Amino acid sequence: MSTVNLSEITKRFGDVTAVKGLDLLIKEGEFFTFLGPSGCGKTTTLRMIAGFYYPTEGKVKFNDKDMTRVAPEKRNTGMVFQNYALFPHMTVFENVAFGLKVRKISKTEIKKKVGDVLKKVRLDQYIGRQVSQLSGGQQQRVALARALVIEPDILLLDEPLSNLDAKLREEMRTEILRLQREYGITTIYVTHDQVEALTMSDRIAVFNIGKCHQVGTPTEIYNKPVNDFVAKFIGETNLLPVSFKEHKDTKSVFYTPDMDQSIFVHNTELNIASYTNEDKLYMSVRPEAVKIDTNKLDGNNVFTGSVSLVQFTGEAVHTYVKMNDQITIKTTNLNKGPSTYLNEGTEVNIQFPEDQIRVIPGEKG
Amino acid sequence: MSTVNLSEITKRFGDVTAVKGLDLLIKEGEFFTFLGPSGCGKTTTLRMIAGFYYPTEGKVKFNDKDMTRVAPEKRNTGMVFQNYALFPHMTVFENVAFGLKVRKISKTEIKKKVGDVLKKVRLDQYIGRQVSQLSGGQQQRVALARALVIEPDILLLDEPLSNLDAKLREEMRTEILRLQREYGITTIYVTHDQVEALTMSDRIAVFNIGKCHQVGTPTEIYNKPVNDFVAKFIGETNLLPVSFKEHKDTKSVFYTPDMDQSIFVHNTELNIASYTNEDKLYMSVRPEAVKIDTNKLDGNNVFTGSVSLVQFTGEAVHTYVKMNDQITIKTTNLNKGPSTYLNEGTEVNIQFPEDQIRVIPGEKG
Amino acid sequence: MLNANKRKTIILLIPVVLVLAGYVLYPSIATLIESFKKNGLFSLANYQDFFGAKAAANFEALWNSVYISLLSVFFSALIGIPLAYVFNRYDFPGRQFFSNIAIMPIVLPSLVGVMAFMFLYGEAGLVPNAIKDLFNLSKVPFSIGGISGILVVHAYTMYPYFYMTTASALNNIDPSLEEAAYNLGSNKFKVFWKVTFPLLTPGLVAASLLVFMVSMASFSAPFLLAGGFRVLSLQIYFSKINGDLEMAATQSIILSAVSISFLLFMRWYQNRKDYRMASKGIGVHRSEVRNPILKWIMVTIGIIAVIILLLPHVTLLMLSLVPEGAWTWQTYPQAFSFENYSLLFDNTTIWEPVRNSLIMTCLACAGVFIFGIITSYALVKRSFIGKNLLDILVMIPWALPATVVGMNLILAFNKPTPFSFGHILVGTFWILPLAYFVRFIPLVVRSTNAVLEQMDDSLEEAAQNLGAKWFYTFRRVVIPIIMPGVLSGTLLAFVQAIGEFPTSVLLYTLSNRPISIEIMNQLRMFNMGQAAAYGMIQVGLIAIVMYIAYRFFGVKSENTL
Amino acid sequence: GCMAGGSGDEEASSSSGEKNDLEEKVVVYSPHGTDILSDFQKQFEDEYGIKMEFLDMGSQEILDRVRSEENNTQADVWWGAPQVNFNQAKDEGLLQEYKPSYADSLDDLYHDPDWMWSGTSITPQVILYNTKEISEEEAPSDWDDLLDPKWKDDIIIRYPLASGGMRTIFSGIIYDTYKDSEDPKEGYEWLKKLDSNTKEYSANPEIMYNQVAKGVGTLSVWNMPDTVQLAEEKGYPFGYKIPESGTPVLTEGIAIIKDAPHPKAAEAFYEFVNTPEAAKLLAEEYYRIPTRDDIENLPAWIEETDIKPMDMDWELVEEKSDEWMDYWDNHIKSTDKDKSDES
Ligand SMILES: Nc1ncnc2c1ncn2[C@@H]1O[C@H](COP(=O)(O)OP(=O)(O)OP(=O)(O)O)[C@@H](O)[C@H]1O
Ligand SMILES: Nc1ncnc2c1ncn2[C@@H]1O[C@H](COP(=O)(O)OP(=O)(O)OP(=O)(O)O)[C@@H](O)[C@H]1O
Ligand SMILES: [Mg+2]
Ligand SMILES: [Mg+2]
Repeated sequence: MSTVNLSEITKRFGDVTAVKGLDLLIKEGEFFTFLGPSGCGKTTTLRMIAGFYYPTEGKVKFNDKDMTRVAPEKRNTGMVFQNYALFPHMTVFENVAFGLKVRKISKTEIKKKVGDVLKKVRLDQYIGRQVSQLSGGQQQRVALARALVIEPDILLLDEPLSNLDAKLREEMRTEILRLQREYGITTIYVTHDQVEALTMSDRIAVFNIGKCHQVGTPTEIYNKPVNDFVAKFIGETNLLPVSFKEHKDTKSVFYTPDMDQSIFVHNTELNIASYTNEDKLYMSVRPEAVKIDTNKLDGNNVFTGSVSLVQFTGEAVHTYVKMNDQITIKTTNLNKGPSTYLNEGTEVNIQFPEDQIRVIPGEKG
Repeated sequence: MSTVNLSEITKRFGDVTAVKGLDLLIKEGEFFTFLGPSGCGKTTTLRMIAGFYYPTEGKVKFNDKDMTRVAPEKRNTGMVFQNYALFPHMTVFENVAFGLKVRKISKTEIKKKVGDVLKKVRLDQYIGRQVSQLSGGQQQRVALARALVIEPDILLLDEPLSNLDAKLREEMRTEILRLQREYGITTIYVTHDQVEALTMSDRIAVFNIGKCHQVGTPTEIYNKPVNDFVAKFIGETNLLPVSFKEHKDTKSVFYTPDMDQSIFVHNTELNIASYTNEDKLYMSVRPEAVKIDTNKLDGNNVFTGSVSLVQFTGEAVHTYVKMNDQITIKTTNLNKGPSTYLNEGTEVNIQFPEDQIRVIPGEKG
Repeated sequence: MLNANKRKTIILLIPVVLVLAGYVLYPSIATLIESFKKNGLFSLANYQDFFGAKAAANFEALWNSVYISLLSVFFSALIGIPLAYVFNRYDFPGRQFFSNIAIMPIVLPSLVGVMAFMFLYGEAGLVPNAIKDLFNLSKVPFSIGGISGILVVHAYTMYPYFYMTTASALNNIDPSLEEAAYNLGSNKFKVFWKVTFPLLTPGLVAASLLVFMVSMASFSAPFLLAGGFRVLSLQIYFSKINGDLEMAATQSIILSAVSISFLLFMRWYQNRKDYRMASKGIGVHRSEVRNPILKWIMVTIGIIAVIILLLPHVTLLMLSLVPEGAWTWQTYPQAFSFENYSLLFDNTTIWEPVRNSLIMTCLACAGVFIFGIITSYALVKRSFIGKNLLDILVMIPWALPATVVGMNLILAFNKPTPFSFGHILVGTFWILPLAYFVRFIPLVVRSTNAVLEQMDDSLEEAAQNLGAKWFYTFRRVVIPIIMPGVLSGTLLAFVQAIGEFPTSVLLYTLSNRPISIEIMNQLRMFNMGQAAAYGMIQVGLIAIVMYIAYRFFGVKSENTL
Repeated sequence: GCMAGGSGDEEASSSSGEKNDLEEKVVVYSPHGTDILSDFQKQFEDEYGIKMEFLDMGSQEILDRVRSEENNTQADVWWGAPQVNFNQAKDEGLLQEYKPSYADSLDDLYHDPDWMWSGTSITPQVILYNTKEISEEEAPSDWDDLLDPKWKDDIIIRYPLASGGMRTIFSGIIYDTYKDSEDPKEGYEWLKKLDSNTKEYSANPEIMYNQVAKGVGTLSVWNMPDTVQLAEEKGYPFGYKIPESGTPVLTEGIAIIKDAPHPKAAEAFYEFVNTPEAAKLLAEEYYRIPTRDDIENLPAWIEETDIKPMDMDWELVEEKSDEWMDYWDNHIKSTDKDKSDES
């Protein structure tokens, strides 16, 4: 149980800057997620917290204690490495027991704990195997078990579930969350699975190329992105450049050159992000917010187009509607069976509900 | 461009049977996906197709040519390894160029092709780096580029996108699909991302512990699972044991002991899977099919319960409704903004639409 | 029907088996047969003698050999592993220089090397007497001799086996494994013992085997330092001197049997576990060290180590610079001059042995380089029946005392054979390069094995999958990755071959007399100074070659991680 | 008896061979060192006009090599080795009989009865002492003096199993009593006492020289020519005493190898190295005491010394020495001489 405080962290490898002036305060017992595109510095940041890299600049503190130059073994963090880093000369049991042995726990206790955690990651029958004889996902679970079993102060998980199937992943998520809540372990989680990030996290930090764009709760991040990068990166969205036209009652009116039409947006903090005059503006509307109908729709922000692609994703169906040569709008509906899927080429009306549009500035720098 | 024909393939490692009597015919130019839980034998099967393992029993044929014992380098398959298997002593360029050099392509051509494919995987600026200096996702993309650039007859992709963020993953998917269509490359894809599987595949095979349960198109698999394993494994579902009661007009009536109530189901092939008298029966209803309302609902299959958990996943919101001590039903709705989320504890009515229930037998063996 | 894999294995094995059969097995069988002869008749008499009449002495010798060898392994490891670890894992000023110095001990020519030790640490040696004079002691505080002397010399001259194999194996370890261990809370010590050390097993096994076998067969050190002490290698020598060739053969067979048992034990030990670093992706980075105290501790260790390591060389240099008579009864040398060198260089044929040694060594090294890689690959990455046997064959030239190997070659090739393409090899130029080749196969095979054991199979598979033929894969993927191991083995072979004495003395001819013979002759004429000067030429030569190797290959092999 | 003096018949033997019949070269194996060998090479080539090639190596190595080349003989002449080695070679049938023209001037002691080899020089064994530590008067003057307890830990000798000379001395001492009693026991007693005075057995000569010179020990037994050479040429502080009761005298010989590829040239060389001029040269420059009794004006250290050869039955000694050495090795040598407890 620790807070983790990164102040002005920069990390350079030769002339590559992997992390740039990062400031973060992760609270005690919080489940904190790093989200960001590949190569944006997530692993590097985790490694600085674990102590494998020293920041080129800046400080790492746990609970106000400067840890910047403390050796990794004195930090009591548990890490799942992106590449697993399982000990090839040990069996599954020995791998998982490693951290416990170091902590001088009695043999019987170790046996019990390892057995327990392996049951949790569904690997109890593999306890005596050499790790090289496991499948990818099995190896990943060993790595997870090894980090969980020591109940560390800080858990650092670098894409710990990326090679597991959805079912197992959900079970593992629940397990991690249970452990995390039970012992109040501060957890930092790196994932590329947005559903994972959004369902598990207390807070999320969204990174891009070494910089942190937004920190917030999942709903904040999803519903109130601060700029176009965050909006685009988290979930699907339809993003159109707009310019401000006027205020009208409780609404603001924006103009979208691509569709040559006015867009009405509720004038609330939820719908319009703060921006300055120099900023380029965009409107973002989530596919699931877009109303789509073959019949006529009432109200503002209604457009017509034709269905260009219907994509089936299981619980949902994505319908791509071509508005004109440049613009295709993506809409999402729940899967109500094959009979409800639209045919390609169908003329449809779509509507951007006024209260579900968000106007945001473009990413800076 | 080849068909791949696996007949009665079995693979044993000592006393572990990784694949058991597998029969599959993958058509020319098809995009075929293996889905299954961790450790079910997907990688093993791919490796037998690539020629790294020899099946203990059975035959591998490409286009009716027996390849069971042909050396890997004579098979012209391109594989993305689950653990990447990048050459650590080479740069990104050299890694990707490897397969081309082997094919004795001219230097300039190689340069061009490598440049192109690296642009496609968004790694053009990393062309001269040592692969050990790349992030996990970047490494994975190098592995992907290396397999794509040789335009093989058969592409074997073992979770090639698992370490990429959603945005990039989508771009890569499009890229793979484009290539696959353009050159008609028969592609076998292993993934744990169901959306990926469902959106990309021509056909999907669902595995469990060395056995194939169902082969079909994405909508078939999702909408018409043959048994409870497939229903559970693909997508979310609410699964309740039922027993057959009677036929009534175009409907069948089942009895669910857990809720002590009758369930009406359309008596169509879509709604009722084939089963035998010995089979245990289940009804499966997808969360997104379940109607949920605070107001009263008309029709059959209506129950009441109270909201126990609301989970936000971005585009969707999962609402868990507790029916009684044993049974909690999961429902999914599109995310229409925070105002639409139900509060925990709210009393709600839910309905299983008659035409969206599927009755299936339990998994055999 | 054979699958593609099996076919490749067979193709690979054919040259390996041919060479081993022709140049190792066939000559060794001569010794085996010899051991079963008594007065020209087949009998078990020699073995009856060994275990019966002469049992007391033989068993004493056997036991001494075994325990000295085990202790030599232990002490060599004790020096070699930490040194390799420090020099390869920490970045500190002068690291590169120190790590190059670290393998200097093998450069020391064996006979003059041991003499240098006597001059240094013997009862009349420089170091003990300097301490005595410095502190006004009545007696020298310590001196080497007997078993302690043997062990000191063994540890000093053999730790480079550990150093080299450990260094190349260390560079192949995925650093994230150690990081994972740190992360789980182990301290440096634990990480080393529980993770690094076990992962080095293939390398350590290789080094242990090499050291065990060399010390089993070691001759100069026990001979010079502990005259009357009974070890098996000396027993063989004395049997031979007394003309009892059959007994010598029997003793050689027993010695090899012990060495081979050790080999089998080590193989078993190693095969219990898996050392292939199969973790996902590639280890991304090198651990960083930024502790200034640690850094300077390292530098200090480095400097002290270098001084100790180079003292014998300095002594040798001193000996070569002392004119005749200036360092006989005197504790310290009285005068320095280049007299010895000028005497040497007056002789116009001085460079001939140097040239001979270089040519023959290069030939042999090229041979072991290629053959070693292929054999090691077959041994580690292919499965076939008779693997243990092949492994034993590979090690036999190392397990047998050098003289016996020489004798074997003589017996085998003093008549025309198919393996010598119908020629008599004894008495020709080619017999020596062949002898060096045979003798040093095990060095390359062992050190290559060590890194191959660590290589993840999927790299090769990836290359094949991309359409690369086996040979191309081998050349472009396998070899670059295992290069550090191969090179360290070849370098060891080179250094040893340049100074090889015991087989050379049996096989050299006028046209190919090597350096070591020249040194020996100077010694026999009591020209200690000129022998030392020749020794210095040898040291210099090796130093140059090592520098070149480092320049041209070292840089490349760094890239493998 | 004495080696020196004696009037020689001036029968020149140098050009006894008919030069024209000689093969193109002669190959010599010899442990005499490049100095001697180059010297003789030059003179021989000048005189006979054919090439002489030599391989310079230890006598044991020559034996090994001759043995291994039996099927494919390379060398013609083996010049220099103690008689033991020659006898061994003779027993294995490696040598060719040759009776030189100067046969008459050789005492029977100094050649093989079958003329398989003949002696060229002799090496008496002497007591060697460090002149820095021991004065000439103090130095032991006979074998028995070495047993005096005052020399405890002062004696450093070669390891007899590795040194032919040492072996001969030991055998000689045992033989001394054995010849009467037929029992080596008394000799063993003697060796046991010597062993208790011995500090160290050195494995090779260089180490022995070094240890004695530096005063680690002060006494040794060694052959006379080497001792003189070391003292006079290399500045070692060595003096020697010739044991009064007599000393074993080793014979260094020469032999023609069986199936020599150049037999005529070999014979020429055989003759050449033992002409009176050659013998004298060897004596003056290289401290070798000639076997021929017809050489005059030898250096003072030869002329003046009075050597009493021990009366030995070489055949018996050679036959028994293995057994005696074995006994010494197993029962007499104290194991602490290997210094295992020190460091
Ligand atoms: N070399 C081996 N020796 C023994 N068992 C093995 C070996 N390789 C794989 N297995 C076992 O075979 C089964 C199938 O492995 P495989 O790698 O094919 O699984 P997978 O479907 O790819 O799983 P994942 O999704 O986790 O990668 C697993 O239970 C695994 O433990
Ligand atoms: N040792 C290194 N030397 C040079 N550059 C490096 C090194 N390690 C990482 N980088 C670079 O730093 C950047 C950040 O890498 P990092 O591993 O932190 O990314 P990441 O966010 O974890 O990405 P991914 O999601 O793909 O794992 C990348 O562009 C990478 O290429
Ligand atoms: Mg990463
Ligand atoms: Mg797998």
